[in-house]
Amino acid sequence: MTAAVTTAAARGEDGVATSTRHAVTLRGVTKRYAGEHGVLALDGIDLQVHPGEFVCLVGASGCGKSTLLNLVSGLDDVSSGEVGVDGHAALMFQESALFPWLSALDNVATPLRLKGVGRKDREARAREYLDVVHLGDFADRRPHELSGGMRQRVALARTLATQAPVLLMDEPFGALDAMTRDLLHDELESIWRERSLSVLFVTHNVREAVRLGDRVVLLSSRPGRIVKEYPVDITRPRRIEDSAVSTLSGEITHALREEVARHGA
Amino acid sequence: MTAAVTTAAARGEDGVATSTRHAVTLRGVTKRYAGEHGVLALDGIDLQVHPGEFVCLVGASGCGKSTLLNLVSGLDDVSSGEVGVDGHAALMFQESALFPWLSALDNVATPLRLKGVGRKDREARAREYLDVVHLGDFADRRPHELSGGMRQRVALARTLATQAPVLLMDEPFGALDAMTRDLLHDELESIWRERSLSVLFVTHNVREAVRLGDRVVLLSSRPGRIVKEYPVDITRPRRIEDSAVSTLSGEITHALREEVARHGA
Amino acid sequence: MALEVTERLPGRDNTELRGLDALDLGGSHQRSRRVWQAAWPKLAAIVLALGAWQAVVLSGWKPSYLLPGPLPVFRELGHQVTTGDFWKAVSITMTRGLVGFAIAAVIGLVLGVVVSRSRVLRAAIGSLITGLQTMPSIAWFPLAILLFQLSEQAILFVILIGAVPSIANGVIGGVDYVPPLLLRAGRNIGASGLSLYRHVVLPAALPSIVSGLKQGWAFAWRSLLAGELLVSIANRPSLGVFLTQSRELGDTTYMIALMIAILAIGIAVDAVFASVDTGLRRRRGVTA
Amino acid sequence: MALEVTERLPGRDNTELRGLDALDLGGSHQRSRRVWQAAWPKLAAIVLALGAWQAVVLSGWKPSYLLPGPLPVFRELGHQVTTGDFWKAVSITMTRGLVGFAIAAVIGLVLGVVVSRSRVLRAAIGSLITGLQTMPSIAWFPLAILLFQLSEQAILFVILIGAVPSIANGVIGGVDYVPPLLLRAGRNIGASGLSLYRHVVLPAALPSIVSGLKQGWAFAWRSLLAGELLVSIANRPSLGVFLTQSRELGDTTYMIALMIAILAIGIAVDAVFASVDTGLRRRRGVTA
Amino acid sequence: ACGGSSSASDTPVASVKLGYFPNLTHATAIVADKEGFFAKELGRTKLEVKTFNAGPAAMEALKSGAIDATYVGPGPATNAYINTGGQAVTIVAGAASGGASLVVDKSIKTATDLKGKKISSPQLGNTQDIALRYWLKGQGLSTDLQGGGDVNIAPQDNSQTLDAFKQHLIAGAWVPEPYATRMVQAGGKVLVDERTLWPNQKFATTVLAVRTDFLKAHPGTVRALLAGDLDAADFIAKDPTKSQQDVADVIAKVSGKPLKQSVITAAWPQLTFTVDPVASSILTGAQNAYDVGVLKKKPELGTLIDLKLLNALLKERGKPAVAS
Ligand SMILES: Nc1ncnc2c1ncn2[C@@H]1O[C@H](COP(=O)(O)OP(=O)(O)OP(=O)(O)O)[C@@H](O)[C@H]1O
Ligand SMILES: Nc1ncnc2c1ncn2[C@@H]1O[C@H](COP(=O)(O)OP(=O)(O)OP(=O)(O)O)[C@@H](O)[C@H]1O
Ligand SMILES: [Mg+2]
Ligand SMILES: [Mg+2]
Repeated sequence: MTAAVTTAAARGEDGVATSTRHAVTLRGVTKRYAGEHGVLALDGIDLQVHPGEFVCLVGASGCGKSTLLNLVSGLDDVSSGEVGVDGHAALMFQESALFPWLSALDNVATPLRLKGVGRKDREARAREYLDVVHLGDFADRRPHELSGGMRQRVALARTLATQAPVLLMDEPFGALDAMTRDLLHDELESIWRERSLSVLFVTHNVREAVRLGDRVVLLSSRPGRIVKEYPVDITRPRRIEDSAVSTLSGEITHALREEVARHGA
Repeated sequence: MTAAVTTAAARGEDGVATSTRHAVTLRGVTKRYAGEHGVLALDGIDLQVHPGEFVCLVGASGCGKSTLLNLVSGLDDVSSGEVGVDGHAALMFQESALFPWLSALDNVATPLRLKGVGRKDREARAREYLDVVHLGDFADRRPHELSGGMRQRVALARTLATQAPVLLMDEPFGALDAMTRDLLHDELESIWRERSLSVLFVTHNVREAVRLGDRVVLLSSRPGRIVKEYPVDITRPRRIEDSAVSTLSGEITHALREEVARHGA
Repeated sequence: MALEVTERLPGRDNTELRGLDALDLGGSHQRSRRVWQAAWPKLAAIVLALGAWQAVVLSGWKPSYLLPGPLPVFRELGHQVTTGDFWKAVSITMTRGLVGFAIAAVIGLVLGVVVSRSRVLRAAIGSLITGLQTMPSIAWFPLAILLFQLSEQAILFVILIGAVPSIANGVIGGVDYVPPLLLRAGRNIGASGLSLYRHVVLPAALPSIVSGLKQGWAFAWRSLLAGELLVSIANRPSLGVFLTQSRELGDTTYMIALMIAILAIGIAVDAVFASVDTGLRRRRGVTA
Repeated sequence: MALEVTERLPGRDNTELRGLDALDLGGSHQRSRRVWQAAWPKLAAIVLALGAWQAVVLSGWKPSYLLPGPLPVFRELGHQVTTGDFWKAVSITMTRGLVGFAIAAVIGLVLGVVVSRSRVLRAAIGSLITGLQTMPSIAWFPLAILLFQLSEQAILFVILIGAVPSIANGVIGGVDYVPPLLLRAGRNIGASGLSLYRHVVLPAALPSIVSGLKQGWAFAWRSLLAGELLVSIANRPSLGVFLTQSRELGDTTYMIALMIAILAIGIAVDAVFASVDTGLRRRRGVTA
Repeated sequence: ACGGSSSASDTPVASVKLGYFPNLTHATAIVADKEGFFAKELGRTKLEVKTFNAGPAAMEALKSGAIDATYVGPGPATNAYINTGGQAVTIVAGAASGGASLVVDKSIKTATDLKGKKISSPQLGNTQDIALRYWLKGQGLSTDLQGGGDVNIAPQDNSQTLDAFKQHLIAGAWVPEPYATRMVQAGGKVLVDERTLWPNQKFATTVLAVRTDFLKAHPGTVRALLAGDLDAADFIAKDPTKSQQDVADVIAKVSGKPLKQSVITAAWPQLTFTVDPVASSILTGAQNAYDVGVLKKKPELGTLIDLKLLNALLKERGKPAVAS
């Protein structure tokens, strides 16, 4: 939506060989927030997400993960550097960001409505998405009548309903219990497969990152910089309790712990 | 604050032997929400929190945990049954619920201000609480300039600043990375010790529950009922990676999984 | 008192209703109880006001030709409501008011949306809108006559110039306070330009728009009653003309009777806005 | 155009400033640029309006005694601003307006708080407030004279009765839409009764209160100009009196000059409200 | 070509828009309208009536072309003539004379008793306001436009004046009928009957003002209006009871409420319904306005009054001409 994004997207369409085209590209991205507290939130980020890749982003609280997703989504502008996205990137916000005046179903149906899908069709499809997040029975509820975890799941369903080729997810399962989370990991993985989505996934749960990601990227705090990238070579289907998942997440957790120790939480 | 609460609290002060007095008492508590979707959220809950006890509440998404805390805090009224609290119960909400017009410091200082603490004094103390949650450097920021996890920590600091003898915490660390969370576990545990607080703590992280709680209470979904209580007999200080913690949380997770399987997420 | 008031905090407003709902009372019984709960304070207020008025009159503070008591006033009102001319006047004035308000609403909404969307337009005419609003109706009369001669349009013009800025300001104010998160969410799920307005900005701003419309109605109605003096067209009696004439005739009883009629209309219209507003808040969960 | 407008969405308003900030430009340069950015659309709008006006006059559509051109009007205005009486009138009217508004603000705020806190009071007099607002100022004149004779108080009364309901409505509306979560949070950390209002409800409702005050100002100013016709006090010239006199003498040029002066005051006052509002929004992060 | 004005040479207009006030001083217009004199004289030209409450609004309407002719006080007509540079308005006939008095509190015996008192007039610069100022000046009492001087003049709405007088907030007022009568009924006494100040006790209270370009384009139509005016004046002289009834009906129709019959009956004799606009009183009034400082420039009223049509008509009917 910003100039930089559009250019990059256009360039993709201009016929550069698909094999070298990235779903998401960040080149030397720096973000400084305005205002008295002009924080340098991100500093010199270089990151690519390949088409169909599932990249997880971990880092301490306040290190700039949400900022990064906002930049990629085009909702915020970079201070310097370049952001490119191939197609529309749907962002699932850290807060649920549901429309309080619409029922759960209508919230999920809104992206379809914006695409011009007819009433019957979009309601049927919105119902399917609600079923994916196990909220089929709650279609008529308004956001304020849902629990925190339920709202988060409705927001997930709404994000899926955009049918964007790129998903940006900001701690989408943060408010869910372990079981529901496991179920949704499976659902998300299968949708990712079916639609060959490219995903940039922020989480504070390192196990979750290893469970889902093709690659885990570790960010440092103040300013946010990429410390290290961990390819996850564990064959799918994985389970969060798998020992291979445990081992790798132990390693990443250790690195993260050092980061936090270095900068303070 | 509700009639039931006041009566119970008054009864405590009336001189019933302290040993039999509970910090929090729920007797046959049922909650049905009004409106078209009149949900039975809680059904016949009997639960006591002893003075100085740390009780963790786990359960699937939407099972009624937040509802239970709301009832105990007196912000909502029970449909039937009785709730008693000995003294003021400070509730930390699932959403951060900070005042957007105040800086982080002023947010934390507000409970002190409401108690009539003078400006200098309350600011010094608010600063201490911000240090506890590792946000000493962010005192002047407004909520919208903070990251999700930071906001949650400010809310925690504000709750602590109420100096209430009873803490009700609704997924207080849900938006935090594992490291920050570990740090705050330690901080919370030491404050709990020092002040001999009574805590009712909702989390979807079973390990966290076992790490912190004297007792873990498992709730079922629709309607929310107490399925089982697990006393945690692991000596403190505990670490979240301890194998004893793992073993017990494995057991509870298993039970929870069965619950979720029985009802759907 | 203090305690009672505390329990009536906006945040708790519905607690009692909820309690009732939970008891699963029969719907109709419940409804009549609700109506009664809404009605009795109004009735009590009216009775109190009339009582105070009668007391002042009985005290003999002012002669009755200056301050007539409720009885003669209501007798007069009772007499008026039996005359055809009164109802004709009410219906002509109401029709003008509603038509004017409807047009003002459309223009005000469009203007508000356009101005709120463009920073240049906002800087250019944002203040002008409020500036216009502070201009008294009387200043517009000559211009109205100049542009529209002595026609219904002249009255309409005066109504519009009074009500449009208020409604536009409501829209602008509401749009300014749409939570940024919802805007971002809307844009991200594919809304932009008009569709962002249609699906996010306007629904989110609706409460403020409704209150702008309410203020707009007040301005429209006041301007209308003033504007009706501007043009009295043969065989078109109207409340505005009656009101001024009653003043000129020095018939205080008649004038107060008319004021009560106008007040009643104002309250009836407010009830419409209030019920829209309550509906909005209930749907959004802004009552717990 | 469409594209440009999309980029000006409220949600993006500050993007450009942010970009500037990021470049770390010198503060003063930046400030003057900001001032210019706010000023040029206003200037352009004024130039356009004057041009259109002059064009209509040149077209000879209406004789100049009905629609004088900008030149004679500004010459007249230029003449007026050199007279002592004009400034005396402006200062008398402004003083009345500000005093009236200040009192209306206090009463309106208190009334709004009281009514919004009590369900009984709200049911009893909530609608009455809006009802009163729809009563035209003219209807209050006899009562004002009855109560306050021909004095400054009579004018004040008419101002108050116009502005108070608007301000009270702003408070009530704002209180109604305070996010329930914040109310609950406030109560839980120990606020109740008045302190809940002081520390949670009023700050949360502030944007709506400010917009109520803005509307209240419009009502106050209009009622004032109407009220000044009611009572002309010896040796107290006022804009309201001038405006009616200009109309009664049929001196269109003078009247338009006065209207421009009144409009300028209205715009200046609006600028104050606008800057308060912008400050509020910036503090709360309602601009990104 | 049309009806009673067959001698007119111009083409008849489809309709003529005429204004008047639902007021005692406009009885001629009301009677002519109610009794069908206008309709009879106008023939095929349709009459559209608009009612006004005050002179300024009527003059705005006349100047802007919203109406073609209106009954109005000489003050507003003179003002309109002056501030349009003599282009817009012409007075073609009178309708009423007399009917204005200074009514004061019973405690006031002479002019000197008024010193330091507050006296009202209908509006700054209107006929009665000027009469009041001029008379006070003649009594050696000063006034100014800001309400200062020996006597405080507070212009305000007549109805408000009445209220204020009843509450003893003002010592008196110079007002037209029926307010003078109503003030007397409220306990006042007449200190000055304005008629006593004018030669032959005659001065213009209501005149018929026509848009000048309408007069030029459609003299026949104006002539028909004048004829209606004459018919009405005759009718009023012949049948005052019916005339009073007509006035009461129109006031009731417009206001939703009749004016008390007793007020009408009491005020009626104070007025003379005549087609003579008493041109000299209009010119003198303007001069007086200049003398008391209400008019900034010396008034030039060259073509304000044009009685050619009226006098032709009077001659046709064998009546004496009026002076211009
Ligand atoms: N609007 C803003 N204005 C100023 N500073 C901001 C703003 N938004 C975020 N920040 C700052 O930028 C930094 C990064 O914030 P961000 O929200 O990206 O963190 P995060 O990695 O998502 O953290 P969390 O895991 O807690 O959600 C933080 O220091 C935060 O205080
Ligand atoms: N205001 C309300 N009106 C109607 N139903 C509600 C309301 N609030 C909550 N509920 C329902 O009550 C049930 C319990 O909600 P609650 O918020 O207590 O769940 P929870 O255990 O906190 O879930 P989570 O872990 O997702 O936060 C849910 O089914 C929810 O839909
Ligand atoms: Mg974040
Ligand atoms: Mg919850």
